[in-house]
Amino acid sequence: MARIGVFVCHCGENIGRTVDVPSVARAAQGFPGVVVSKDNKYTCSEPGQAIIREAIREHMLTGVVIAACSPHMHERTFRRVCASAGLNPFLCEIANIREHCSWIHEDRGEATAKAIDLVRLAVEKVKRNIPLETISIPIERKALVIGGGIAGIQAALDIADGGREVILVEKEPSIGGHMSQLSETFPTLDCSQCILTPRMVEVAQHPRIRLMTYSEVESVDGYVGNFDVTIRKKARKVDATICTGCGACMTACVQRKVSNEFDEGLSKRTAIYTPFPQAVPNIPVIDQMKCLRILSQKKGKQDACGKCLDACAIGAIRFDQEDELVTEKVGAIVVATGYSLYSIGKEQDSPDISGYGEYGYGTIPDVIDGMQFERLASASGPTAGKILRPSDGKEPKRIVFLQCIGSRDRAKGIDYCSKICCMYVAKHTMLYRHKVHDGQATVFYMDVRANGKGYDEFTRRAIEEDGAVYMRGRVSRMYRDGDVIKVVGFDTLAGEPVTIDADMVVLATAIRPRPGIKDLAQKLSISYDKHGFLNEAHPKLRPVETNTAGVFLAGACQAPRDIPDTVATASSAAAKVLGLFSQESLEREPTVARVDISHCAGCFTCERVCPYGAIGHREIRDRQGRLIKTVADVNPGVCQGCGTCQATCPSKSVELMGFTDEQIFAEVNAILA
Amino acid sequence: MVAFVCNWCTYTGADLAGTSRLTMEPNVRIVRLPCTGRIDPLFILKALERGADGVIVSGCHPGDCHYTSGNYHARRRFAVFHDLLQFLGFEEDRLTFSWVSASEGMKWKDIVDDAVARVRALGPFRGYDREAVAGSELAGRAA
Amino acid sequence: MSETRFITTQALAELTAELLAAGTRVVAPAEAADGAVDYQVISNAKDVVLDERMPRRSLRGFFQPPTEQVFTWNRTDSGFSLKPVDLSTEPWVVLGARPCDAAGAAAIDAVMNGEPKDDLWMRRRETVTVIGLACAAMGPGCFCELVGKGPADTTGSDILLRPAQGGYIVEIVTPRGQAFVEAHSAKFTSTDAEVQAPPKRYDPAPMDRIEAWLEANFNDEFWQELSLRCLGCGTCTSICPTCYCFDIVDEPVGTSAGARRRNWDTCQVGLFTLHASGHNPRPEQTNRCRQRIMHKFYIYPHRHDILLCTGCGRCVVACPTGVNLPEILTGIAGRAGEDTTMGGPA
Amino acid sequence: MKELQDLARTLLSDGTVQVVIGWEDGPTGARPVFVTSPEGADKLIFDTRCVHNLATFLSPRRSHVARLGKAAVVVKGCDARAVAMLLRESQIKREDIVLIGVRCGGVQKDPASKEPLTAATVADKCTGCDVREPHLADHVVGELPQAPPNDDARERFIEELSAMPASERWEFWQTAFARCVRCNACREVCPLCTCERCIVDKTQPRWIEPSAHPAAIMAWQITRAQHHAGRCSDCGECARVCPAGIPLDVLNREMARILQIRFDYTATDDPEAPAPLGAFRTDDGQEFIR
Repeated sequence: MARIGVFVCHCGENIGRTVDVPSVARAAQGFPGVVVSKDNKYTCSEPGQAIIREAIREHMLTGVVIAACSPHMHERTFRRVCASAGLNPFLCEIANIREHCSWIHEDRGEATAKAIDLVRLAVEKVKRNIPLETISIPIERKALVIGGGIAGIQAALDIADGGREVILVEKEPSIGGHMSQLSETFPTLDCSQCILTPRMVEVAQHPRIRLMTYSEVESVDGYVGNFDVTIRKKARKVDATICTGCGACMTACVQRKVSNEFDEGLSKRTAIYTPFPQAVPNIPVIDQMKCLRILSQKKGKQDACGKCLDACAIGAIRFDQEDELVTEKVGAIVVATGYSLYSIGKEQDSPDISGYGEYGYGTIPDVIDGMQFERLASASGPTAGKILRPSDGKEPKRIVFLQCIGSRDRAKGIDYCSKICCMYVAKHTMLYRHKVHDGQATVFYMDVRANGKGYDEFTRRAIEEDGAVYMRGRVSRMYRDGDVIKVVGFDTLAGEPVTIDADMVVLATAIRPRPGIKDLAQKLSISYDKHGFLNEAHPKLRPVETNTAGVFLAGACQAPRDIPDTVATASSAAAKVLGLFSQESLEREPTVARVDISHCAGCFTCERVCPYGAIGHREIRDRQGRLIKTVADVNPGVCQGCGTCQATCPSKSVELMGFTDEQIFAEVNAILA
Repeated sequence: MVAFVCNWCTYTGADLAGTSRLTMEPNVRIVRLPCTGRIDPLFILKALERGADGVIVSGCHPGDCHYTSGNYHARRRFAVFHDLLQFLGFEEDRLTFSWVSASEGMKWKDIVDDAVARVRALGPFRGYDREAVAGSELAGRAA
Repeated sequence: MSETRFITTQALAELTAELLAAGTRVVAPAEAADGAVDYQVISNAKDVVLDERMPRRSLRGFFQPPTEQVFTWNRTDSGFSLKPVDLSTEPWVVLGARPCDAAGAAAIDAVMNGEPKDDLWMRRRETVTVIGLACAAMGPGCFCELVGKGPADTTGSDILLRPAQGGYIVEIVTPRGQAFVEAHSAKFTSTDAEVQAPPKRYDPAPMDRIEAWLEANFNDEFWQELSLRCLGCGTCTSICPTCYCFDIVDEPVGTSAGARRRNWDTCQVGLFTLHASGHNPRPEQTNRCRQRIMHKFYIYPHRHDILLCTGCGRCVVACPTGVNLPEILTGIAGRAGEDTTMGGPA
Repeated sequence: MKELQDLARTLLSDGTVQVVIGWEDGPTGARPVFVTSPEGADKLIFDTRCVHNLATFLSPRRSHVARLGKAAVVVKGCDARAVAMLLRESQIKREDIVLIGVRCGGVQKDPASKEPLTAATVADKCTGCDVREPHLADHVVGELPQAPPNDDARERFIEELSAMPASERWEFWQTAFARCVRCNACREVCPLCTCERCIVDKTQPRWIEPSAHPAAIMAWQITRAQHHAGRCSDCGECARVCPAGIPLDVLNREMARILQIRFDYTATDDPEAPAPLGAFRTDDGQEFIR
């Protein structure tokens, strides 16, 4: 028989003012199963807790109902109280008679009647609660970092320095990401490569970091503390274990007309290549779409070329190398896949986004984007740091910079601010003036958003010291007229249309998520917003966590970010991973689903609705090992306790602990008793 | 009246209505569930069978589900249930579906007051002949 | 007691109207909302349908409703208080009962009026006057003769109406029937009209041999053959005039009150015999099909000396997969080694 | 007919299957038959009286049929939809059954009918048939007949009901449901009621009381319809078996209409097609939610 204790709280005056607390306690005394019912001024106070503990011992209570504030306030408190008196903490239920009663009603009679109903409901529920044990899950103390840009590098180093193993997966042949392409960085104008390269080397040499470049995450199974990750190591066609990175193969390669992605198409590379001289690892890959030997082999011809084979003294070229799948067990995952840039072209990857017809859809020569400008300005770039326009190699004397290309432009389908453009455009005008002293930079902008440490001062310097002309307004049209680009806009401050002749135009194009991010999000069971940026668990309080436990976010995969913010979020994610790994094991609330195998018919409708992929198949066999049937099976480590499976199960053969059908049935029954 | 609400959005929104001291109709009794995905149409039917005059079902807005997609599944389930009840001639105003987020204390108050007002206009639910349970003579029930 | 009278169609309608006017509950065949004929409580004498259409369901529900309250309970400080249902029942009349339905209810009396007596059933049986109606034609499933009954069988009727020119020849069967006729003597006239011969389809089946075979062949493969097409829907049992099985359930309301009810049940579903342990002595449809035949043609006759089938043929018509009781009986008789000349459908 | 019998004979004699589930001419019209030997294949028929959905015999609940061994089952195009659903819900394995599809030009309401197939006798489910040629089948036999006569009485009835004021609709259904005796025959005959323990038979807690009182009948009928949403193949066997003549197929049909309108879903014989309840779109309609 149930022996329930009810403790009704006055909460000072908070409840007592509108609810007749003593009469609620008296009414509860008469409910079937209630053996003790008391009211108390402050139930959550130490004396209040002592009364509960005493009652549990004295009356050998099998369940406790606290009628007080919202369970979101003190459910944990009272569960602890029960546990400390030897009662299973999950045999405690809260009747919310403050937020849901005394604070929202004025009539004392009605409020008291409602409070009595709420207590009856909780009593009937708690009678059907069963003791539950928190679930303990072991942790694999190894992290996976996806993406080898500055975010991934920072996260990997922080985790490794914290003493844990890290696997860093990068899909390009080298780590470094977009930051390695940049010339100088705002607001300090220090050389990007100079600050990044040492960190890249550190990654490569760190004893606890396993670097997997030219690799991609194929699939992710499992759950926090216990992910099973399959990684595809794409075929480099070069034996990384013996290659010394001498570069003789690249010199020998006859295919020299491949557009260089690292230089944003402003230069050419060979078919066997490293993306850039400081690449980590410094091991070339063969571009299988461009290598003459591979292309001819695909056409059935034999061995058209073999210069690299001949050039490699140690025989590291391996044309027979195939993709390899590697399976790793990790406890946490940091997603740091970064961003890509919008282009104004006609073809877009999403029907919601359109290009800029008014700017000629990117067909006007010498209209470049910010990243291309970075490469022009970079000492290691295609022009060795000279600002020369791509069409004819002349030094442009008039450059127009356009901000908010795509960004904040609802007509183009992107309504957010890309955050970093205001700053890098200011930087570009400064770099330009520093390299072309008689050059004139004109900037079309909507607002200058320079809200970071030293940022506003930086943009002001661009205007005041480096002579950039800032013109508030948008450019409505752009066309080529002989050697110049006519930039037609409107100066909203002057209130008049303007046409500027430019030798070159630089577009600050919008930051967008990486292509393929949605596939990765699905593999990880995490959500993304309408633009494809990954969603955090809470925008303010859980900014680097996701709704899938054990998966964290770093950098621009989440939203447009500059380097300082990216590094900060990467370190935050690393801290979260280290925090997770510092636990003995994972404790989870036991609010998870359980399958009644005797009645499950194995239709697996539950499996289809489970948001977490927590439901698998289990074969039921008789003593002779013959298969009787295959039923659903819930992995309590993965189940988060939403209960969608139970509402979906036609025969109710799966139950959510803590919210069983019996409990809810009893509650409904009790309300309307 | 009975309300079946999710723990993360509507229950918290109702808490907010409390902390904001928004006075509302006292007729509603809340049953807290983890997610709208856990809410079975049987809950609603049982509440009506047991004498509820109206039922509110409320959870997180689409896209905000704590469990990512529980409310999307719930939405389909409720859509079918809603349309079926309509086909059976059930008085629609007795049933309120809503999305109330943790920050929408005011919306919760409006939902409650409005649902109560609409049910009040209909009067007590007498769709089921409760006497038929007691009498239970085939004779009394045959068409 | 085979006294006869005559009642005109007109007088019968007047008699019905008088009964209704006097507040007597009259159950008779009438059209339901969907157009089919059902036995129903009549509120207007005009609604009574006494044509060849067989009522969709048997009379069973009027003696044993599909759901019937046994008692209600309330939790009190000292335990429970029980409130049994009121057993008092006013005299009532069934008009136009098919002979198979009248006989069906009478067959069930054997078990209900035993020890202990089933008051819920018997209170209605003891207060009813059954006015049977002999069949003028055979329905598509009828096989009453096969089980030893017939279209003009009087079992279970207090009075039997036999269709005749302009009305009915009234056969008085029981003292209660006698009393009824006397109480309404103005409506009845004496007669010497000829009783029409009832229609004929079958000769009686050799029930002794069938019983003997059933006793000896509990595990015969015949049962497997028989049951294959059976879906276990139990429709045969819910329209049957001689099925009476029920299940008892407690249905609580709120936290401290509720009702105990008994509901129709059927041996054709697995739950009927499922033990709390999970064991089921009739785990498969084969076992359940056998049970239906065994109970009707072996167990019940052995215990009460009455066949638990009156050949109404509803199951033959209603079975969604064409399970056919005459075919089964013929089949068993055949297996019993009897060279039967039971005939087939006329 | 001969083609069907020959095929069955072959399948049985070469040991491909141990039983062929088809139709025979019984004492009261067409009915299911289980042919276990090549000699028995002559019994098999297919004509307009073969209304039954034989897929129901594949349900794992019918262990006494499963015991016969590997089965070939004769299916009309519409019956194959139920087979597809059994496959979708892992109740049977494709390799464990042989499907003999029969080309069909409509069946009668009543398997005992002696009338020709006309708009008056044709089963409601045949209206607008688009599976005269079965797709989900290992063998397809017979000539492709004409399209069935069109009788849209059920569709018209649904429209009439929908046009009524809600209170009248309520009255109509309550009157129909009042005849329900909770015998569960609708469940037992259904090819897709494959639960090992029906929700109605769950006693802890008892969501749906077994008694025949209005609230419990309503709960059962709604739950039955809801559980078949997106699964029902509209074979109509539930309505055909109902001893109380409740138009259950009308509810099923309406449910199909709801799914069509809301989620653009139509019952299908493709076992790979996703179930409408069990999937979602983020932009599903929600005009009924405030």
